[in-house]
Amino acid sequence: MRYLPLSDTDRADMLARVGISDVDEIFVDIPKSARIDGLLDLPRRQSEFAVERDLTRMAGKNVAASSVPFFVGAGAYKHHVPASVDHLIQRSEFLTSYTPYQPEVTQGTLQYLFEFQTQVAALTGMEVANASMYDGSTGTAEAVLMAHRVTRRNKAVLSGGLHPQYRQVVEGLSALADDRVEALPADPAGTEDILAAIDDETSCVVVQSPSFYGQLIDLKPIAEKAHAHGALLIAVFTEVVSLGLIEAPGEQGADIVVGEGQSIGNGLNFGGPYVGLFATRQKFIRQMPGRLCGETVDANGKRGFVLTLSTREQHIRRDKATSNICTNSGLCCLAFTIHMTLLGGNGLAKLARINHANAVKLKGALEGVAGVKVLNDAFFNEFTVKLPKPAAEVVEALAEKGVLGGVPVSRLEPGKADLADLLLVASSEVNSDEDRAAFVAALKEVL
Amino acid sequence: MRYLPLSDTDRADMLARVGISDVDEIFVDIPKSARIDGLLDLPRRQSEFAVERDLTRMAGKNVAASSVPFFVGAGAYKHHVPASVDHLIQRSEFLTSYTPYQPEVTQGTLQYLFEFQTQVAALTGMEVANASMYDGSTGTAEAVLMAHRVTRRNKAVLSGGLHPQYRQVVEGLSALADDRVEALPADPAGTEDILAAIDDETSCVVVQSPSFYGQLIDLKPIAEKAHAHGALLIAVFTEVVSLGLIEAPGEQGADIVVGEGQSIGNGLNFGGPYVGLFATRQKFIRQMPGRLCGETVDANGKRGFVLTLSTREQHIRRDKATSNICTNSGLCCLAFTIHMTLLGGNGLAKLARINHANAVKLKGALEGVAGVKVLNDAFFNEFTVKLPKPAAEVVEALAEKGVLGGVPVSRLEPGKADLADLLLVASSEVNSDEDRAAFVAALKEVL
Amino acid sequence: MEEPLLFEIGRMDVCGVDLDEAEDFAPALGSHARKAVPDLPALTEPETMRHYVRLSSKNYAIDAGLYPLGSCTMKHNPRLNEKMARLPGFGDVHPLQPLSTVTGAVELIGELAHWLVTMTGMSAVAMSPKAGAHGELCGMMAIKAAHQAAGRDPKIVLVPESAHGTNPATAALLGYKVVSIEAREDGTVDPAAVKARIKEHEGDIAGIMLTNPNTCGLFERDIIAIAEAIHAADGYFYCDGANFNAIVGKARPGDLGVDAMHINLHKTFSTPHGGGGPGAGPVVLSERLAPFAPLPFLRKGEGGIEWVETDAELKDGEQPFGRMTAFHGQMGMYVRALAYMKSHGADGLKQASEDAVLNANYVRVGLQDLMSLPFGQRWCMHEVLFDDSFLKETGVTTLDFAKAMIDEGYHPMTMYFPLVVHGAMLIEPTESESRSSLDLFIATMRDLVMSAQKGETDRFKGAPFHAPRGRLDETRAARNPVLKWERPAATAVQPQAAE
Amino acid sequence: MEEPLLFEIGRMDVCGVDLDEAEDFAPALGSHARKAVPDLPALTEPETMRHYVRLSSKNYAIDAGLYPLGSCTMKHNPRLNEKMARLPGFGDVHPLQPLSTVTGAVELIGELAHWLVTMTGMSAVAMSPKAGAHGELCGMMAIKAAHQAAGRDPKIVLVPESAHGTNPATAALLGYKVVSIEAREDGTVDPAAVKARIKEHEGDIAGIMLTNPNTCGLFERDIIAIAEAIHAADGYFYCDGANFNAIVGKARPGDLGVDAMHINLHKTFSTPHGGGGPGAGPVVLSERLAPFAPLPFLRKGEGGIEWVETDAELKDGEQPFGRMTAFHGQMGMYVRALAYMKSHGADGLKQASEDAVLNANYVRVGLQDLMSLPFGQRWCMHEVLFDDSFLKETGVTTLDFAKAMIDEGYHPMTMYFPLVVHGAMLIEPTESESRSSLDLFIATMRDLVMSAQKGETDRFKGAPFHAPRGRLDETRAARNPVLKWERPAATAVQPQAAE
Repeated sequence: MRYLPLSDTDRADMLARVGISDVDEIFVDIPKSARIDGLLDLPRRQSEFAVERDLTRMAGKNVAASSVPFFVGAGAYKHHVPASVDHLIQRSEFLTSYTPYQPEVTQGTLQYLFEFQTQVAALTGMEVANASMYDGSTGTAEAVLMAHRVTRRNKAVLSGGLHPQYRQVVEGLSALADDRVEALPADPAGTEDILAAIDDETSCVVVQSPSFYGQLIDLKPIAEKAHAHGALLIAVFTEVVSLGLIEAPGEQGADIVVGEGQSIGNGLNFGGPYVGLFATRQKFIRQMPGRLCGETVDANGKRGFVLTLSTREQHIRRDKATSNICTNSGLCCLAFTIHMTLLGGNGLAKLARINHANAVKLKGALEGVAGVKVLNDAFFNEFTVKLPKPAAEVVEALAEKGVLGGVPVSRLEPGKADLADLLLVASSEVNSDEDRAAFVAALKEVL
Repeated sequence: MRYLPLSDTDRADMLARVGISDVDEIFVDIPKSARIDGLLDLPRRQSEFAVERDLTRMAGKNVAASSVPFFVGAGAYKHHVPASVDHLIQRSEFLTSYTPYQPEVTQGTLQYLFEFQTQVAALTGMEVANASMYDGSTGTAEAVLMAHRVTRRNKAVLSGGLHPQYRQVVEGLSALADDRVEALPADPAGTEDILAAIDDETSCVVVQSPSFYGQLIDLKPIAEKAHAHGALLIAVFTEVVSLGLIEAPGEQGADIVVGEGQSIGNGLNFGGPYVGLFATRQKFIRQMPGRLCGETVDANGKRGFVLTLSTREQHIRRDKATSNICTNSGLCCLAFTIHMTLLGGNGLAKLARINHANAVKLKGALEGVAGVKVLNDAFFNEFTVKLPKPAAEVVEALAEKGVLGGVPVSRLEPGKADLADLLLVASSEVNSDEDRAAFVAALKEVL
Repeated sequence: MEEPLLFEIGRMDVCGVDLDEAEDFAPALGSHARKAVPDLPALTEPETMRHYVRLSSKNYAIDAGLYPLGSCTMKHNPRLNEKMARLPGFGDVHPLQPLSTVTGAVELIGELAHWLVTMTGMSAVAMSPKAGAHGELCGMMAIKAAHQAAGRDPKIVLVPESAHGTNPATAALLGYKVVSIEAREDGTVDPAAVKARIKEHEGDIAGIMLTNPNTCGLFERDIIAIAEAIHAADGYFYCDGANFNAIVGKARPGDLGVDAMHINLHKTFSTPHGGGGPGAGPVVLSERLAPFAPLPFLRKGEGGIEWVETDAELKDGEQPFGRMTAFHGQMGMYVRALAYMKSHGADGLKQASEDAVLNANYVRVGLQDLMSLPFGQRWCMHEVLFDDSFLKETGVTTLDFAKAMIDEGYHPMTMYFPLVVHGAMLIEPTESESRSSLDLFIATMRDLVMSAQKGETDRFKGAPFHAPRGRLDETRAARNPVLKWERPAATAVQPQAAE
Repeated sequence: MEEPLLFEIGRMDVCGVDLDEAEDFAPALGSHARKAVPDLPALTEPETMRHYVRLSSKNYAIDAGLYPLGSCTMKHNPRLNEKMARLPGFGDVHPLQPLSTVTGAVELIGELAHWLVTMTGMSAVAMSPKAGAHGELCGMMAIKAAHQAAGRDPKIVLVPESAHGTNPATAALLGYKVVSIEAREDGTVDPAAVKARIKEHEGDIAGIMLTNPNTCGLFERDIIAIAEAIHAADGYFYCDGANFNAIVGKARPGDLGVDAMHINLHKTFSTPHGGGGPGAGPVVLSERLAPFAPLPFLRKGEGGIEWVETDAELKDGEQPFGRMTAFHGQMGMYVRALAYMKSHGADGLKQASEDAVLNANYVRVGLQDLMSLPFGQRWCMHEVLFDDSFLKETGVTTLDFAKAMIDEGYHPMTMYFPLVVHGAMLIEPTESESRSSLDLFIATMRDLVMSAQKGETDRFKGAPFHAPRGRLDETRAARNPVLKWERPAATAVQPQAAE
């Protein structure tokens, strides 16, 4: 087998060296009744060529985003990632390295984590960021738990503009952890009165901007009301590119900013792996979840980096840890950091402007289709349209015409009549005039 | 521009430092009449995304070998290359390194070249090999020139089984270098009497086995006759995998062995870059063309490697050099060496057996089609069939049915009536029973 | 060669990405436009390449050397898997595209799920957890949901002393009280101890979290009795599957009484560690826990595999406790893991486990005369645990010893874990190492031990001496945390106005 | 860390490739089967990865540092280009597939050809040459064919002293006699000298091979006069295009009287050097030489671009001198070069030349007070040439100085070339270097110069001291050539019989 360096001769010699003739003698502690002789129900080994052919066949059954006019968003976004990013993250020294617990031989990883933390803090307008969560949704759940620890309260208020699956992650964990959640109804146009839901029992208010429906939300009044009641504002985003163009949540008073970083450096990957960004105020760092990389010096006084404040973490603190997270999204951080390095602040702003411009063009194009109404007045690169018939049917019909035309809200919020006709459409720098024309033409046919 | 690190500020500062304000002042030596201000007839710069979209469009117009039943050979072969090979050759330290003229900082390149030379010598059964030529065809021309130097004669005899384009490369150079060539007529079945063409003016006999037409040739009697007349035998191959199964040319008396190494480690690439393998006897090394890597020691007595015998080469010897070659196929050597390392001698033998088995199966399958006759009695993974109509038409018709069914001999030997119905078909480990069935079915339809 | 932070060499007036200017348009940002661009310098592409290539040279990696990390299974990462994960049909597919356009993706997840449940002898698998600890959380959430569905609310989770830190941390997240179980003399858990704890907390036992093979590198020989005891107390058996690499094809957790176990695809099935992630931690579930698996899940329907994303699609008996994450989990890791499994096949996977275990015992036998085995000369599984008795009176600590390994070209072994032995050193070579690689490692370790015992403390105190950095001051980092780069005041630039 | 040869760690009983056994079949090898398998040990995949990753760490590379190599244009190699060359539609296409199945490949070659002739102001381009020297051969073959077609057979080729070695070697290959032309005091070729040589060999001048900008880093200011003189003597002007990077978008060889020029795609257009190759050397041709371009070539036909592969397809006036290589040349390099050109565009290519030239002059100005300029303080093009006068009486040679650069983290500059100055040091930074990179390089060089002048010879004699190897014994290598690994007699194994 190509991955196994021991030859049969090696095995025989090594068994002799350890004093036995049959490797099964080593497995003596497995109860006899439970021993098996291989996995008879599974196929035998295959050549690399055969595996490649088989997986390529499966991949061929999926429609790749780049191959069609593509307007699907709802928390994951199609962007162009420079080839240098994917090349660099595949370098052996990054790809096949372990968690940097031994800083003397992992300064490469540690320095890019420090750079990542700096970038995330700058983008979110916060003081500190950690070295990543799994993704935006689990990061949001961690943020809620952190708010509970900081406030010593356990009731979270969730905006109706929060991504429904993010909400479900928070709700599921809260239910089993005996915490409370008040989730507001779906809020496509961003008109909910979340201020009214904040009271003295509230530990945190969770607000997404741009919202799941694309609406830009003013966080300042929410932060003020939350702070007045001793609660924290958790600001969530699913499209990090938006931070190139809209005001940073940290500038608007957020206490924790958490979001999805996939758009920068990372592909769609059918949902994962992604990278959760997590930032907060300096004063809360000892309640933060996740790894933190910090600057220090080595025995010779040279600058170096280490994982720090690990007394928050499970491998030191065990059942008193701030989170159980261990493996995170290290390599996705690297992809994020490299892409962000190439862009810089000005490049990100320019990229964001192109995204926004294409979304504005798309809005204009779709508004030209009879029966289509755009629900959002302020948005970034995604918005919600109301169609004259169920959006799920429309999306299927568009797919048959070779256009991936967005996400029907009913896919994430099934069984809600008022949401059935809503379609979420996203646009980015990859969309051309031809893409938009194809979308409009197909939409006219299927409506 | 993303590849240019100077900003406008940098440029202004640097111009000031060198004492001017306009970069054009540096170009003062260009005659005024010939100065241009940019390349107005060419488009402006494009984003990475736009370039990728454009080239992907062009690539999409070509039919990739892996996507269809594929039987095209004639000097370039479709094999499976392990993913690790392509990963390793893309490592910055190999890909973006220069020719190893500074051995202290290029031991990585030099050691693999030494490994490459060892592998090539072992496969060909020769004493020494160089660190690559461009490809098999140009290597063959270099071998002829080398034979002229060794024998101080200038007449080459070319077998009718030599790849026609290899022949043309030799003929073209010989004509302009005032050397003589006697090329025998096309010899599909390997029945020519090449011995009769060898005389005391002959510097070398060039014989390909497996021949262009797939026929295996016994080199021993040719070597004997050549040596008896003071000539050299140059043995050529275009399919290096064959050396896993058939007797090495060196064992059969060849003086120079030259061939195409593409099959191991390298893709089809529409014809290039490939890698020329070149091996000979120890006694001829000072007449060899190309780079040689040799073992030595460093100042501390440690083993190390250097480019050696450079007094043969153009950068030292100038108009007295054995060849003008400089840049060669370094990275293709590396791909070859890594793939060959994974295979080892036993793996290569096994791979060769699979190739041969598939060719034998293909022969059986094609012989079942009415009017098709196989011309070769001994072959490796390729052979020639005679069809009942012009092969060029048949290949086009097969392509329309989604089968790439080989190379019509007339494509390389146009205008020869006796060759018009001949089709060259190749088979390798990538061909499945389904591929063969598709070929046969399509062939029956188009004949 | 030193490499500055990107911010120290980056500039605001260059860019490593070429973008066309957006044509003029009327923005629809309302009042939300930011006032200044983010204050982040950029590097052009050549500078970026050089910066990260240089940084990479400061890292240790599997591709460059042996990783003797116990409990972490740092094995060969085949590049085929990387190539497959990047096929546009996998890497460039959106999680919320119409299902009709991702049938191959669902097929792949279904096939991987089949391998996982077959290998483990379990009933179902929750695919979506993003890493091992996330899988633990998923498994414990299923257990809590099952108790709640039965109208119970037990509060105690038993955890052996030798457990990974994630185990108690996970239990605590769900409000459970963690009760520790000590190891018996041979390093394994005694069913009698389990029964005693159960008795102490009668009626309040939610379950046990047990690692098997355990973190001492030993197979829990009484695992079936332990499982029976837990089940008898209406508790569930959560197995930490971090060490599954030792027993694939040799035993199935389902036959041992396990109710839930996460599988680290980034350990056992070789998806790369990537400097800390991403991983993937699917959780296999017993028949009793299967109904509680979170959304989304796969169901065998009449027309083949069905993909269930929302509560609206549930059938009788399906009671998902919620959702672990947005979307469907770590597709990129699934592709890699399945490529790995198919490449090995059933025969190769079993052989890999046998080789991993043989390699560990070969290292044990090569070192046991010089180093100290806390539980005597017995068979270990895929990793071998030493304690620091052999360093007694040498003045060399486990930490010193581990850091001295760096100067010999090795990553240190896992140290001070598990907590059940003094100055633990846990070594897992994995099946990826050749015999000559092990021989060199053993020889190096023997040389280090003899050096320590000869009193050559200079080689150890303050080591490493030949790494990119000397020993780092972790106390300083924690006392005054510097967690990001700050632009030096003198060079502060006015952020440009955003257009 | 030392890394053995693969043969020293490989074994005959392992394999890094899994292959299915061929089913039983009746071989058709005649009497040609080999008796024993090739005696080549194998490594498994993890061992192979480690072997080559470790070897790679002993190499210097652009991605890790500046390459100040004159005449070699070691610039940034964008990874987009690598990605594009690997698209199945380019990388997995056979050169002899039906043309109807490769229309995109022909389109790409046609577009690249258009860029090349437009950039150079020439009439045609022969795409197939595999490298620069191969392009030189192609160009000189076209020249010889043109003479023959005119019934002439001149024997002399003029070559300046400063030429690359490939120039005289190429001319000699075709039986030409090389006549050298000395440089005048300012480092360029004097038209008077050319005319004098022409006069000496009246009627026998085949042409001149001139590098421009020349290898002293100077633009041949009298190039038009030289071209006119050659043309007046019925000769052709071959221009070595190795240094084209200095003038793209600033001047066109076609406007200078050039008849043929090869373009190193692996220099000017950034296809990677790859440790010595592969390159690509398309040759642009003037109207007079265009008819002699070798097969295959592109022709503008009525239905678009036509691809001409054989003599059978020729039209009137087309007289290809033959074929340079099997198939169509370096497609993989074409894809990379076109991606590079499209990325830069006309504006970016011009800017790149300007930056390359600016960078070289910045280095010149930064060093000229300490090092010695053989031709005075004048503008250089993309590279700057120093001689070793500044080392006089220091006891440090050019070689010592260059090797000491290695210890400072740099690849040595080109040394002892061109031959026209004593102890030449030729530095070409390229446009890929940032200002801060140049500043660091200049500072390092200044430090070295001052160190040499202060008599700190220990830093130079025997350098490098901090590289993977110390100075290597090249004499020993040449005296007793060891060109391959030999299995030590004691460990010789009987090769296995082939089945």
